[in-house]
Amino acid sequence: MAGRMRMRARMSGDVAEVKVLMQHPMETGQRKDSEGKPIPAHYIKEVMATLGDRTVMAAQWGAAISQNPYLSFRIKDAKKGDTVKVSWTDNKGETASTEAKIG
Amino acid sequence: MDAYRRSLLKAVGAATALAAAGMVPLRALAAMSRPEKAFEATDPQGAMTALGDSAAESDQIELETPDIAENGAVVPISVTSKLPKTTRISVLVEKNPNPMSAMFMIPEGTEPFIQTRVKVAETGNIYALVEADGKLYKASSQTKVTLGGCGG
Amino acid sequence: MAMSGRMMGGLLGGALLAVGLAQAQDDTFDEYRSMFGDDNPAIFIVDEGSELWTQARGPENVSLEQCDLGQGPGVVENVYGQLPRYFEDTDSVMDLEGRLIHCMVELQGFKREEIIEGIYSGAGDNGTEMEALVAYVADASQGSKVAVPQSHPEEKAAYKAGEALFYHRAGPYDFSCATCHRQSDKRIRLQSLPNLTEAEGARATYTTWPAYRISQGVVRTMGWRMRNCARQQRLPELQPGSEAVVDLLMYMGVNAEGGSMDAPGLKR
Amino acid sequence: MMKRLMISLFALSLMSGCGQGGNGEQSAASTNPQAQAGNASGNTEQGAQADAASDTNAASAVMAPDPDAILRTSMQARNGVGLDRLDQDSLQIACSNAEDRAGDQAGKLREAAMAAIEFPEDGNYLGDWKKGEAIAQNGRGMQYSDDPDDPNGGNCYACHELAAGEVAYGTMGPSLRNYGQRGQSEAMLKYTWGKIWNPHAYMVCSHMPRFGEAGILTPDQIRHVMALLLDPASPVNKAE
Repeated sequence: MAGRMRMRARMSGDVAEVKVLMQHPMETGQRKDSEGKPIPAHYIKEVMATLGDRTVMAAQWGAAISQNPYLSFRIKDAKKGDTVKVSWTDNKGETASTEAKIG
Repeated sequence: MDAYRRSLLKAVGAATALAAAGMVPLRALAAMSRPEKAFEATDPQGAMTALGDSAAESDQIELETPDIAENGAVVPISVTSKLPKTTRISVLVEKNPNPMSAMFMIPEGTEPFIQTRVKVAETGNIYALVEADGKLYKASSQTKVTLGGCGG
Repeated sequence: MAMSGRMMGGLLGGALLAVGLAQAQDDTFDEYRSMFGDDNPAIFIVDEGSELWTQARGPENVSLEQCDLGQGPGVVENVYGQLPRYFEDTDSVMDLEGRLIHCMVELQGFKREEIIEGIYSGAGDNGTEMEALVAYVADASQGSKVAVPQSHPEEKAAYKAGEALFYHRAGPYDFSCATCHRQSDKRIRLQSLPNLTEAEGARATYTTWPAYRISQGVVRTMGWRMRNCARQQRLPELQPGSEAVVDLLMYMGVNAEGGSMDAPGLKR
Repeated sequence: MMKRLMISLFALSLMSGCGQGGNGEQSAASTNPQAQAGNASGNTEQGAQADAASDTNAASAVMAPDPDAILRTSMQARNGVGLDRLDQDSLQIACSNAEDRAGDQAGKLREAAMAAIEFPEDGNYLGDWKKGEAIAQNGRGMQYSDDPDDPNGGNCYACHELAAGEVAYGTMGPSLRNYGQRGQSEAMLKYTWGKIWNPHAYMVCSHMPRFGEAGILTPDQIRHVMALLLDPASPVNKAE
């Protein structure tokens, strides 16, 4: 199942700490389901994070990132109320994104 | 019941994904080229050389991994670089079929710190590769992976 | 003799005076678990459960919002820590899963066999509706006190039956629940085993199930957990909401009195 | 829904099981079997006094639960694992209590267990420790999730420390590191074989499975486990 995301962004000192959970199976293509059928590879390849229009983090992932990925990063020169947006694209071209105001 | 369940959840997932149509198009960001050769490498050395010339060991990289993981499917790791002008942090897992797991671009104004969770196939080293001021540095940490549960 | 008196074997044999080397070593995986913080992917499954609760479904095309989990129709907050309990409408003691099955049959018109057939996800599958619903209800009880009732005679009888089941040895391996769950600071391989006969172990267990299983990416319910224990006892398949599950849960729940709910948990 | 299954009055002698307690299993490395056996019988007298004190008055128990009946309404057969698995034998009935004691039946059960041990006819007790290690690592066998054609495992690591270097071991049973230091006398071979075949021959109501008696492991498999324990070349008997 893919699509849902949860993000928390909070000031900690003068740095904004961002924690993101993404619902995604992150299938490597080497696993089988309970009926023994192989499950095709299905994983997030690119992740982007912006603060307003400034890119604050970009990532390239392989299938070795764990299922329902967790990501945390820290942004300088950010303040309460700014909007952080995180989005991803997977190997099937599906995308999802979420945004939150820094608390 | 299960098949019904799957179609229901897919519908919910697709709806959420479509709602994200308005996001920034990723392709446009030139700095984001994907080191395909590194991701396709099947040994740590191959992956590292695909990322750049030989990486020097550095104690300025704090790589935190658990000494023993109850399950290799989800191993929390965090990487903090104290090297000035850090621009990229990569994570490699020695014994995985494809050791190269992730690469994080750290733009100006973002802390050289990353936390995530990776799959670790078997007991072995986890490497953090940091690109700082154009040079490549590395640190490693051993994580033991056990078969959790009662063996049943 | 290097060591005399009742030693490890005594512990194994469960003699009351267990002298032995109760190495209360801390859990091998404390460091590993602490690195997860409170970022538990179960929240996605809780969201799915909350959507399922309000969605009209089944042949009757109604939602579960009239389902009575013990605190009145549709009340979801703070119900998990007060189950199992006696229900007037069925004149029997029921646990959460049994009650949810009851509502899906009586209100929504699903067939019982159909619900039970695909009730728990297999390895590699997506989560199931029961897992999402249980995650949602458990999440809505976060922080509430465990207070499993012992007021109705059937509730007292269920506790007694649960205790008898707990020590009941059967199957080719002669295992009972007590084989693994009556001593403290013991482990099977590296899997630490809560002592369910006393408050500390019972609370640590009762309040953290259902739990997101990181190795499978799904939420596992207590019904699933007990079915799996019975499977490893080499016994036949334990049915969700069955009397044995209800009685054993009553025994664990009453022993867990006073614990505060902290589910869905995060487990191996 | 399910009416609570009750029987009016249940033979309480089973419930008040008490008696020959679990005798301490001295640390594996340093005991010889004779002392072990001596200890076991010595305990019976202590057990007897304890019986009298804990006997509950039969009249006071009104409705005692019937776990066997409850389980039969709560379980379904799957993959050849049927409700017959719930049939208890006299040992299981006697040991199904909080005290893990078999009361006045302890002596009879222990003698029966000892007498039924099938020692290897050809007197060959030791197989291949490498196969023993594989058996000790294998936790499968006889579950409805297992393939009935696969050999059963012993899952020894579930409860015991064995080979040096294997970190994932349990602590339910005593560590068996350096078990081989006990040597391979006739008495030691018989004791170790008997303990694996049916632990109740030495300690009634032990929670270790009856690997031989219950047909979990074949004599050949037990020979391999014996080698894992006693063969000097086995990693159980190696420092690192």
